[in-house]
Amino acid sequence: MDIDLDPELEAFRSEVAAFLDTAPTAAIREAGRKTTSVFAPFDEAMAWHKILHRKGWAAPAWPAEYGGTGWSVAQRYVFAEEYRKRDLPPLLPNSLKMVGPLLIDLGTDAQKRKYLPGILAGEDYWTQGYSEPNAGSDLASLSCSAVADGDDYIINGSKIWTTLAYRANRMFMLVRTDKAAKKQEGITFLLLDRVDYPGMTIRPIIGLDGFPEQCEVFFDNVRVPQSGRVGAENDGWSVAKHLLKHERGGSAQSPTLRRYLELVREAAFATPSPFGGVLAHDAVFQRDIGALEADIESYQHFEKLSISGHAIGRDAAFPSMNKIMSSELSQRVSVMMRRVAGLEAFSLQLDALQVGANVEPFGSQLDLMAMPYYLNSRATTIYAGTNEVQRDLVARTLVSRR
Amino acid sequence: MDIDLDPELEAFRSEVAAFLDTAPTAAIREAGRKTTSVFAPFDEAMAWHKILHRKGWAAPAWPAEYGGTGWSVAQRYVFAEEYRKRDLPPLLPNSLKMVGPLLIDLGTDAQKRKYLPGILAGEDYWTQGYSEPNAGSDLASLSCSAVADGDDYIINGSKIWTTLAYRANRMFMLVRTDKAAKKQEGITFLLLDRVDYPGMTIRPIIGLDGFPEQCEVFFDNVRVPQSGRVGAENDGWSVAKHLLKHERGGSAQSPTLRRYLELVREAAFATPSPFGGVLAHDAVFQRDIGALEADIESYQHFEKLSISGHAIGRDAAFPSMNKIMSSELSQRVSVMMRRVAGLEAFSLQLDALQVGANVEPFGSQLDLMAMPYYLNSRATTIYAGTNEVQRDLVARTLVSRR
Amino acid sequence: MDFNFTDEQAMLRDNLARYLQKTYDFDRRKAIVASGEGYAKDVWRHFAELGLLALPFPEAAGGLGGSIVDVVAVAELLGEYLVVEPYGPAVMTAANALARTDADAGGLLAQVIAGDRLVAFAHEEGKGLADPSLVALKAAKADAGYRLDGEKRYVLGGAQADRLVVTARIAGAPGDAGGLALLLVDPAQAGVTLRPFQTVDGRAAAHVRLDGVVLPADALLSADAGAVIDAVIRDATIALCAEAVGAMGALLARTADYAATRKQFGVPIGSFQAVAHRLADMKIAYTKARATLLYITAQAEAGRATPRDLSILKGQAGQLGIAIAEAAVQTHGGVGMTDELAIGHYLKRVLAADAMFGTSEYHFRVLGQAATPAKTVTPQEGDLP
Amino acid sequence: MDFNFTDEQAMLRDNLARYLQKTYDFDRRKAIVASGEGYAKDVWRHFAELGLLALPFPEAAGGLGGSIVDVVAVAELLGEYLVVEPYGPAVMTAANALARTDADAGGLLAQVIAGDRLVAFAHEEGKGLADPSLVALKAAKADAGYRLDGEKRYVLGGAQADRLVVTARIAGAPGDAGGLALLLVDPAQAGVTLRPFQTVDGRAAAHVRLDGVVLPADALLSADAGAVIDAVIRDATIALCAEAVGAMGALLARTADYAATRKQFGVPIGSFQAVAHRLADMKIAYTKARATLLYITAQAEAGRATPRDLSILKGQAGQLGIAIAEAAVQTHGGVGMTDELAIGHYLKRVLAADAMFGTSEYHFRVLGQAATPAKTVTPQEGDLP
Repeated sequence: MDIDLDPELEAFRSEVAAFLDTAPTAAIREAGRKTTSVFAPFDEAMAWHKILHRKGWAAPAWPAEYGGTGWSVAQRYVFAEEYRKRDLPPLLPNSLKMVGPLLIDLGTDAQKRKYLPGILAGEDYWTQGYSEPNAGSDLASLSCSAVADGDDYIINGSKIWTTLAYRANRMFMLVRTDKAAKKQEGITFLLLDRVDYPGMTIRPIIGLDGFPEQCEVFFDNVRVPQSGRVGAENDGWSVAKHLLKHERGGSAQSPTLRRYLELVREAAFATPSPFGGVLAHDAVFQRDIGALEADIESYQHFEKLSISGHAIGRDAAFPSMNKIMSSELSQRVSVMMRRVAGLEAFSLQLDALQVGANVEPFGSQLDLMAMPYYLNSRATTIYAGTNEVQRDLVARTLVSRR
Repeated sequence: MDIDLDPELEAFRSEVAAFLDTAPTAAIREAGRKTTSVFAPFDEAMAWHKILHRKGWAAPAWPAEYGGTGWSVAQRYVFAEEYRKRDLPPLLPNSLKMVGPLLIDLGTDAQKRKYLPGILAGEDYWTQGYSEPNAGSDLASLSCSAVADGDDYIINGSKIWTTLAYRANRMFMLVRTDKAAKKQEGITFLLLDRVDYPGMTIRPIIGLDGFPEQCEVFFDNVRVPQSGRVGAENDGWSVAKHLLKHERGGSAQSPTLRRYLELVREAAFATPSPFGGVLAHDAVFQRDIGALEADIESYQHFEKLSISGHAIGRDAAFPSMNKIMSSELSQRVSVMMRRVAGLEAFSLQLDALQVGANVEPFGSQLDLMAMPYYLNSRATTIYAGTNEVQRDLVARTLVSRR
Repeated sequence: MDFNFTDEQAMLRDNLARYLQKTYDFDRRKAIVASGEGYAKDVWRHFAELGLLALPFPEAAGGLGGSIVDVVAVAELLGEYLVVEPYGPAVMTAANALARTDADAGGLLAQVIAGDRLVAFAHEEGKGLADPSLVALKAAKADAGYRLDGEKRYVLGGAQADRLVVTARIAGAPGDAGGLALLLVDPAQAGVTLRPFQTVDGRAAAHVRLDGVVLPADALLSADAGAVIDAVIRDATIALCAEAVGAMGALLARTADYAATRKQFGVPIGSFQAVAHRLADMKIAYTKARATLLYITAQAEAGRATPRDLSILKGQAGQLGIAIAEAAVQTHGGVGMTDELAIGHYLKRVLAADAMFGTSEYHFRVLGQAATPAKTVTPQEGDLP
Repeated sequence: MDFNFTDEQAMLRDNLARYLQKTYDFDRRKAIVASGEGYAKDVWRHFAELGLLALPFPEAAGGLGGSIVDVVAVAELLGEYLVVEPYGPAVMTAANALARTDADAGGLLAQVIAGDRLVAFAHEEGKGLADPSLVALKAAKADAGYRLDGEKRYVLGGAQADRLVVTARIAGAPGDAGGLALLLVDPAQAGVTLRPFQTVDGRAAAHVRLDGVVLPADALLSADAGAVIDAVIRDATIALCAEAVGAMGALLARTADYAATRKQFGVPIGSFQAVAHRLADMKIAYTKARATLLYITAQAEAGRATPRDLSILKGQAGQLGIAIAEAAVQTHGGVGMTDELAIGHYLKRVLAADAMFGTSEYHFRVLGQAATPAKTVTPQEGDLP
């Protein structure tokens, strides 16, 4: 084992810090402070994406030949750390972390040429059309259908939990192309150039936090070109599964958790305890935040080991363990936020949470973000495969089930 | 709703208190203080049983005509409270709470005449032969067989978790009398007059706490009379299920939990905190014991409502909820004990735990009992139907499963 | 010992439940919340007609002389139907304070009971004021009356109220149990500034600044109000816990229904043991919370509820309520995360109930702060021979 | 960054694992525990031959100059095989203290390394001494040497040791970081009373009373031993956590095996989602604990492990270890409750590991006691426009 300090890495850290200190606009910084979801405020996230792209830093995880940075995993971790320290808004993940890498691996040359530049530059936002009202955890039972018609497909059905579809200009989706085949076998992966094809209707869904982050998309005889198909017809399930591999390694969510915990701790120094003094000096608060801090650090060690190439990152259960740990830690952090904010978390301040809103919040920044972050984070154990499904997958690496 | 204080009840309380203050011998009191299991030290528990029997108080839950006390449920609760306050050893449950009530309900007149007096008087101790090495949670898959032969059965097989079988003089058990029948349908309930029939071998099993509380009993062509059968041949499953109903209402386990919590709290006043002062004044200890205390009180309210005849006690899930709550609370109390005792819980003091042992313990009473109680209580979520099985049963009252 | 509702209480519950079932479905509630007023006049009027607004007050004051058990019988249903009308804030706290101080205040209590006027309780000062002795807002003697300076926060129904019942410190410093007063303030009065807002759980509330608000002598409801404030908070806490328990019952029923009907992988999701066990835990939690509510309310009716009992009830209602609600959201999956389903609104309601009058964290710790036990601690000679 | 064992470390692990697999099955361990001696001479001799007893010490002192990573590579296996021999107490604490004070003491360290003599560390004073500054045992100047009065508890291997390395207070009061000394005591000396006992996890231990024990001047190993004690406890803590992580790995593997083979209701119990999810949680807990062990050990090797890192490691090893072990017992059901199966002995081992050098409760709280953050706390103007 060896993790000597690397002077080159520290030089890199300085370069990153210098850029991140100066490049973001005031609105982008504000959006970062008002991010209470995995999805940052749309306009500022896209504006920041474009700025990072101009610097060449929009897609550190991409291969260099497609516009990636060519950084080592350690450099990527340093970048993530410096990024979070400054409360900058995360770039929207659907394009950069999902459809982009998928196209790099499985897209045709024509698809790559057509779509990758817009993804990399932050010109396009892709919404994800996987789930359906009756196909959630049991995704393979999806029924939204595409019937071939000449060079096109005709799509009928609906998709739900299509994040920010009403702000998207493109969509990737799974459709059923063979109703006779077994569940997973009749599914096809499609790219849609537009979300305003005739027959498409988008309905935003208000979430518990009061924001229309999710949407439902209805398809009524929507005609789309077959050229948007990734992989073979009826082979969409393996295409979708391929996406999973991009969740392995290279991710760095612990800096966000650590930063949020730091915000909680800072706020606790300004929060009175009903037992006297400030909350930060209260023994119960200290024990509870200490326990959470230790668990976040363990998660960070887990991430860093996987980034370093240690076998822990190649465990078949890695993606599921990663998802379980990060989602449950973010919920625990959100509970600590709510606890520190106390009753002050209970004023609905949707206006004040808008970037650029000229509305004075009722309390501190933590008071403002605690409740929407807490509520939004309830979804982390549900989306992208519920944690129940993830635990099934982890257990399968230990005991095979019936 | 009405729970006015009842002066008669308070007079009864005084009567109980006076007796419990004077009747137990020093050894019985010592056994109470050294009880670290549901099963108190055998000799003293049986001696105490006989004393209570002479007073007429051995079986408060039994119908008066069979030797019960004729007390109201409220009186029984008061009795339990006063009993626990004095750290007296509980009577062994197998005879009084299991086979006795079963015989009262389902035994023949001959069986009642033959067995009930010895049970009531504390002359007999009955061990329970249900589980087998391959039939635990899945009890109905038991295979220990009894084949009719004249007026007898010939038993072959083995039973495990037969509590204190090596101290017992009688045994009740489930045997398979029809191998062809469906699982539950070929089972018979038998009473054995002796545990030293030719062909019976008893092997004590040392538990995690170091004590031989459990046993395994082997049957090699053991001939027992058919007159010991309760109910019809092959109807033993419904006989065994009938026992469950005696777990409903009338039980009073919260006084024990409350008393143990009190012991923890008292010890905390004599235990230094590494953060200064005594543990009882430590904020973290206070929060944690407060949370546990509140949950024990809720369990007490649940018990008292059921005793009062409230509908909560008639819920189909009542026995399972009762078992889950009491077992998990006793584990939580045991963890608090261990926490207060700290490192001092880690000396093995089997000698000092013997009643009448002239061995000075290394530390306080709590230091002495914390670890064996903690270890023994790990079994509470396993025996009498694991808590997983109990949760299945609770859920079935909400949603029917496949 | 009898913990069942009386026939009269059962009838009152039936009447209220029938009304709410007919009139107060989730869409109606949404509309009331969207109005920003925090209540619907017709609903409030009907509550008055049912006698709910008169329920807890002495007959001499125009009330029905109901007990705390009567209140719980009602409040459970208010929780079950997610009623946003300020029954707790207006009736159980503000009007309760009026009744307990015997203040006529121009017949204000009678008007509240009739449903003609609303009152609000201005007590909270930020971050969840668990202990009334911490009240800091100053009431100074001024001329013939008093002068108020300070801020009250999270005044539920504050912007809708005709009068505010304000807790203030007339002597001593925050932390002193004595020196507390109750005063009646007209929100239209000079020096009173309201910042109305909506709470996360759909209630109308306001932060209230009081800057040099000069009150006449008769605005003083009580100059030694510690005991009254304690009693009001006790009653309001029990009612709030009853609402929370009602919400828990609804969450359990709705989630069990959903698990029985929602299919994934070809079977109801309740067939999965992970879901089934979560439901079992929800039922256990609900059963505990309701047992504690009924038991301690009966104690309160008999005049025997101690501060310890109140801490047990409030702590358990808060912790078990949040556990049930979070489990309900998880079991519902995606739809549980939407504003369109009631589930998330129940979650917000139990969170808010926990945050008022001291969280479960607070009350558990108070419970843990027991005095030295009477029994001597060191083992006696011969204890362990 | 590389967190893998080197080829040399892997070879050492292979050798040790082969030996333990062949020689140290559960029955052998039972026999060693039953002997009451707390160790088997042949096992200890073999450890000496493998170089384990020399591993962490400088070559100048006859050691192998191994790093803390080498120690972890070994200690994980000791935990996996439930080895009761006092590697931690004798080598990582007592002998480590000798090595760090450069005390020759008549060639004692060399004899320990050779496996010819045993030493024990007498430090604990009851209830789990998390913070060395709390040491109270007094070492007073007397004649040409020192006089010891007080008690040491839970001295692991104390009754087997040829010499005790004793922490004592030479100045100041409990709570002072300074004033700590290390002294060498012959247990046969007048005034030393040993009460030997066995620990719950099968180790030989003793409580040691020191009543007016007069020592010559050369018994003093260090008169300013704070830094040495801290370093010794740091090393011993890491080794102990490695043992705990090794035990966790064994618990996970054995429980997964059991769940895959034990049938109830006609299927392996691992088919039940409740069991499967518990196994998943065990794996997650083990993965976290091991990642933290490897990461922080690497930091320690690089000289960068902070007290905060140690608290994270000790806290996580304790909490996650107990969680895994309790889950393992529950999954095994009845047989998990017996002395006959290794499962319960692993539980006792991780419990004991948690109790030494500060429990997880203690360390989590220490972690929470962070100083005021450098960044200013109050929101700045313009932060939220």
